[in-house]
Amino acid sequence: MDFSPTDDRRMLGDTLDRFLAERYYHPTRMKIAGSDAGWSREMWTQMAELGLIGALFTEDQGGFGGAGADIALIFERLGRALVVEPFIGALAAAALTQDQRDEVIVGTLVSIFAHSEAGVSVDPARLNATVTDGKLTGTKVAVANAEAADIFVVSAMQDGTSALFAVAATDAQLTPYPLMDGGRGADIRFDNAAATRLDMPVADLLDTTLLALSAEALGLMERCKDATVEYLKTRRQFGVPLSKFQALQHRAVDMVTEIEQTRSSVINAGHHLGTAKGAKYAAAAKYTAAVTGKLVAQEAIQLHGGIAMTWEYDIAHAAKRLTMIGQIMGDEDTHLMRFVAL
Amino acid sequence: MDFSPTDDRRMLGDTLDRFLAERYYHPTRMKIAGSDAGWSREMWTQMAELGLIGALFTEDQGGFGGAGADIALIFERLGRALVVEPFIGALAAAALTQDQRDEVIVGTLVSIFAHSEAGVSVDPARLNATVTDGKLTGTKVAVANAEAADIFVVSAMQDGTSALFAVAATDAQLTPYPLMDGGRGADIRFDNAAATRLDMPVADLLDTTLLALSAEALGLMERCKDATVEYLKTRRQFGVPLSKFQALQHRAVDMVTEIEQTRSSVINAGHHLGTAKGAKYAAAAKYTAAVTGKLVAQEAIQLHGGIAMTWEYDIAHAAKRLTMIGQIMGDEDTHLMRFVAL
Amino acid sequence: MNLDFTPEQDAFRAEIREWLAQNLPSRLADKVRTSKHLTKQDMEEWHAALHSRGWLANHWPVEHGGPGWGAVEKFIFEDECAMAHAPRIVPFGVSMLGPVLLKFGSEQQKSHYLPRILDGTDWWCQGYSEPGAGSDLASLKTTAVKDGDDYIVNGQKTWTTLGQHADWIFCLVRTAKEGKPQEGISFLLIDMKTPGIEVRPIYLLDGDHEVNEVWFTDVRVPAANLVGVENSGWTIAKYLLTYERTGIAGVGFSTSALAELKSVIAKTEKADDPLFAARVARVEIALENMKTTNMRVLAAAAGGAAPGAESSLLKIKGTEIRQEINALFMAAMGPQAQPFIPEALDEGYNGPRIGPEGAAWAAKDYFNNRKLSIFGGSNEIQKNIVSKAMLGF
Amino acid sequence: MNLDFTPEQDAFRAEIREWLAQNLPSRLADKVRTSKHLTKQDMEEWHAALHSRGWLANHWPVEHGGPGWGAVEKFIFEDECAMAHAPRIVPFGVSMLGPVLLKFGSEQQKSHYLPRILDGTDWWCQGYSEPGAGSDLASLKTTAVKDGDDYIVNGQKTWTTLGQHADWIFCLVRTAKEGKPQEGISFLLIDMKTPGIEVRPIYLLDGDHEVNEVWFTDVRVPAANLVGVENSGWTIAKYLLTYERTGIAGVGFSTSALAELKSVIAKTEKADDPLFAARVARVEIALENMKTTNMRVLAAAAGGAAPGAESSLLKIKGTEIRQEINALFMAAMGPQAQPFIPEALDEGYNGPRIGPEGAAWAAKDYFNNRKLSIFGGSNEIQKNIVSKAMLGF
Repeated sequence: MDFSPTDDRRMLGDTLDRFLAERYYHPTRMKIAGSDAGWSREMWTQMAELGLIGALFTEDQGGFGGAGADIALIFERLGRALVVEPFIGALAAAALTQDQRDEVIVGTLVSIFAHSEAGVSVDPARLNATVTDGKLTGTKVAVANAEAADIFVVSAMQDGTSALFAVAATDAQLTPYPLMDGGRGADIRFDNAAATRLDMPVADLLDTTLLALSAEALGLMERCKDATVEYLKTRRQFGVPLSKFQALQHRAVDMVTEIEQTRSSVINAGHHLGTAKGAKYAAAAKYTAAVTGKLVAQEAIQLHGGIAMTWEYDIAHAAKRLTMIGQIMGDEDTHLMRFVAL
Repeated sequence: MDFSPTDDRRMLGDTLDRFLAERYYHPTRMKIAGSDAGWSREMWTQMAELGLIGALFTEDQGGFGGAGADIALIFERLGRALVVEPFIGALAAAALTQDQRDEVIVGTLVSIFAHSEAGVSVDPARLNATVTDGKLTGTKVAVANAEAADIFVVSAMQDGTSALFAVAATDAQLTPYPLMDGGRGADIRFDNAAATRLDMPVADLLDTTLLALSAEALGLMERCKDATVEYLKTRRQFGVPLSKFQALQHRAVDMVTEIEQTRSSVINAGHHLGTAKGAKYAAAAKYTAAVTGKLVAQEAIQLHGGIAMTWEYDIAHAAKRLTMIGQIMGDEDTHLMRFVAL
Repeated sequence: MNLDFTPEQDAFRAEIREWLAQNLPSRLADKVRTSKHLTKQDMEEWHAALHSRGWLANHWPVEHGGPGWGAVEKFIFEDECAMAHAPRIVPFGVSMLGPVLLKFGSEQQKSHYLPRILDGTDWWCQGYSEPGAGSDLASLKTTAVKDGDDYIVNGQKTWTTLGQHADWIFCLVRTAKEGKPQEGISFLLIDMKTPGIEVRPIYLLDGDHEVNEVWFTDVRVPAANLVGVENSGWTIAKYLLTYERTGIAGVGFSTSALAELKSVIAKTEKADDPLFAARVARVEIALENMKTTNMRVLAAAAGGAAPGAESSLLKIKGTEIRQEINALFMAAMGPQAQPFIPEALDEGYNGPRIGPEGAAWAAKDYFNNRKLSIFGGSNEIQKNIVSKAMLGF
Repeated sequence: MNLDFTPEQDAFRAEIREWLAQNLPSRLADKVRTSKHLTKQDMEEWHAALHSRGWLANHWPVEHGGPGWGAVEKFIFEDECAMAHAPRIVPFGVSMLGPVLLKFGSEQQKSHYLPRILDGTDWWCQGYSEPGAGSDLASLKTTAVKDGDDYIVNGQKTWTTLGQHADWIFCLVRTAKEGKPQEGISFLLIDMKTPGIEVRPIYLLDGDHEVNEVWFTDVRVPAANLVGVENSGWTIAKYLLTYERTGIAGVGFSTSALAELKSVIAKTEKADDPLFAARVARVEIALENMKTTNMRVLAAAAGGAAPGAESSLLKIKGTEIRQEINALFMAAMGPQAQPFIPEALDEGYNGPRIGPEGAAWAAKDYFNNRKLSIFGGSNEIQKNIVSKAMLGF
């Protein structure tokens, strides 16, 4: 039992922290998130050079990490910095060929996981997209960074079971738009698109994605909590700092307690990733992150009392991303009942 | 729209308040509740003489009240005083003959509603007790005041639908015991007991019972809240009254807010009793009373910090009764889903 | 005890409903129902319609143009308006300055300003909050220094809702630094066209421009614009805070929002999710309960009792319910709440519609309505009030 | 990062489990699992068994009879004991007085009292709380006045758990009235057979006799029974409050309680209720999370960091989880939680069993365990601690 990161991970974390602090501070993030592209290819290339994408994959996969703990470590930091680049999509490269994955790792190929459908939040067994004779037809919704994609990893039904398929971006019709939580996304129509069946089960990529989103949420929670604690100490009302009001103290403690629980859920999901219990712990983590994320986002805004409602204040955007993570890839109820069923 | 009680009801309420304050103060209540009988026939006779049982019935039924508001008014006060006498059972006399009801009203006949079965908390359609050829067979559980009964009003299936039946107490086999919330109850075995089918649908008596229990819970909540507020003002910690700690203030306010909501739910259920919406509002009231009752009982104990955990302190018994009301005749989830279905 | 409205009140409700059916433009109702952006012209159009019927300033005395309604009538009116998806009456002139002038204004102020509020000549905004002083008005810093027949005003106001449209602002300003902090505050009316005033937009987290900062640099205001006596602003502010607000629980808004929610769920996968059904039922029961809680407070008000802490209680519960409905609405949209297309909420938008009905505004409403528990005295402040007034803590 | 235990720790767990299987009488385990009343003899029997194996005082140094375990071993031991339904080790001698004597006691006190704790000669109880002073120890009133070589003790202690069985009590007493309130407190060992001591039972709301009042009237206590120096009792009390408690989250208790809950639900109508399944899943996830939170604190402790506010956080979450499991267990019983037959929880009861397995103790456990969030520093006090220590408020 050991909760301290390995030396390699500590170095990776430090590198990432330094990069994000120096190069991805809030005004830059806002500029990127609000840009026409909704992400920065230049930033992406630099991040690839730092090895951040490679760290998402095992040595067998051509990377130098890829354990649950690596993914959790990276996404927690990406969350804290509100990064909008397509890291979630990069995870989908685990399902691609080694050549493609090598390109993803160096940042020259962008892969995107297209999974959610209208009215079907997560369950692979309920997909409407279908592959017949190697052609994929169906519509995916709210796919983040879809415009950045070179290749889509698409979930669809074939012969009555779900599977992942690779589809070239050129074979997809996009209706793009900005996203509430920053960056851009799109609804995607596949119309008899040439699709290559991949070996990785949908459920495996889903688990990895859920772990990553939960870790990202954890980083966002920490940011919201830190800012709120700082604000309560600074802001005075009726002559005393807000941090001296016991009702607010106890609410801040409740936040901290639940954030620590979320951290544990992410550790659990990371530890069990790829094992028989992986899906169950991934569902537990996403459930925990959704519930705690809603609480922390609401409390961060409420305890700031207005200022965190403004576009100008970074915590408004952290709260939005944190909230939306609870909405995507299955919400708290979905994953709670998956936990029961798994 | 008028929320002030009629003159008649105000007088009835005043009479009942005076009687309970003078004759049913806490040590007396504890003596009665812990007695071999688990209730006081003498007290019951006096209450009948005051007209408290008659006020539960309409003039058509031989009483002089019987509206939802009458039932709510009486049970709120009975709840506040932790009365253990068989008022809930008396409500079942609405299903009996006029002669029997007259006797119930003067206190010489005790009717008891035997409804709950093991594993079936409330739904009349799922009963196991059955009537065939005028004989009732089945087992009812945790029936309060069963030993006091002269006549049972029993829910059972006949020809595939539920109905109420009158069964003489002499035809029932009781396994009696004390109750966690005071007084006594029993499991009842009916073994080919002679049963007279009654006209009133099970659902109607259930609605009245739910209203009464919700109102009783409301009275208990008020008592718990008043005692807690008083305690917080009196008890000092670190040199200041507990009532000056903002975290406790806000929790007390949350209690008050939810109690006011519960009062409204009882008003709603009383107003709609006997109408097409009666069942829906009765379910809403019982749901609200169960959720708020749990909150108030827990907070009353927690905010007292130990003293309300003791047998000697009246609020311990109020908290127990309040909690158990949430368990009987269908819990919060049961009534929530009934509300959806109704 | 009787939960029913009287036949007269039922008739009154029917009259309101009928009038709304005839006079509320469906263009406006549709914009409100679908959370579209209302323009200044939209709001003015609706004010004018209400004014022409004599219902705009429905809590003013008859002699100043009010309809002579009681608390119950006002509630019914607000309830019907919300359920018909009428635009909210912009409160700053009608519901805030109006009552203040009626109570504290000079005859001249009343005869000058009140008609101009009614006929829409003057659009008012509110200058209470300052950076660093939200609910804690006693600490406000904007100063007004006497200079001959004028005051010279310097300082900054914030959270000034719809201040970008305003002709006038009513302000709390500091006119004395001695004594208790709340004793040196005055209530001043300021023409927004006066030199030295600058309005800067604050964009909220959903991108909307709803609130503003208002900066005052050596702004010269005639002393005749003082309401009441100098240094009595605290009394006026407190009067407004406890001023009877029949609609504070937002029953009508929540009722129509819940109806929208239910109609939308039916088309999503949440339709057959028992956990979601339970969530909706919980908020529906809470709303049914609150309707009666609200009516109890109303009935007491109609009976002459001044609702004090009870309106705090209604505000707390009312905002919790509305925010929960917003949360459920967003949850029902799932990932399709994510697209952010503000221009889709402008009239005349011709771009693609993304997702089901409601997707365009679900997240925006959720985030925007987090303000409900913050402004107008945060829910924490309301709890402090209830704690003191109802529990004697 | 590695969530697994080491092979050595796994072997250790296996050893504990094997020993428990061999040495924990099934009679006792069954009583614990079914919330039966444990007699003094039951508890003494289990203490003797643990003592004979050298595991009773498992956090004491080896030279005083401890097994030399680290934080992780202690956690594993407590976890296995709880899951095997072993009786709890009565903490007052072993876990409370023991560490105090080891840190502050004289050599003579250590050599006299510690062996008697281990071999069960002395049953200790705790004299901290007083009426009117629960978590606020500084305000305690029981006095000890020097009279020659003795102290004369007067006052009253309350909430004295299992005091009815005790031979000795360790007390916080006031020895000085000058200075700050917490500066005049001393830590005194008192023989319960001393004249002037009266123990009065307090019955809890479930009818159990678990706690007591202890009254002192001119009780003469040798000054040699003072631990540490006079007026240093506050330091000792604080030491005990922050004394490393690996088991504070009650992970083992909650794990076995959750297993019981699941086995019981299967036989009730709650078995096919999605709302109930969701409730159980929520607490199961919270428990899975807390297991790891607990291990993180443990790992830090094993690495030498002193767990301070983290143990407050574990206490808050741990009690919430256990109380919720109790609530769900009771809910699963429905109306059959209502029968109240305390004698059914005594060994040898031959009366009728009412309702399903669990009905006999569901409500009793629920009500009795409300104490978990009150005693040992209420959850409110724990939040104050976290607020100060972790947030710097």
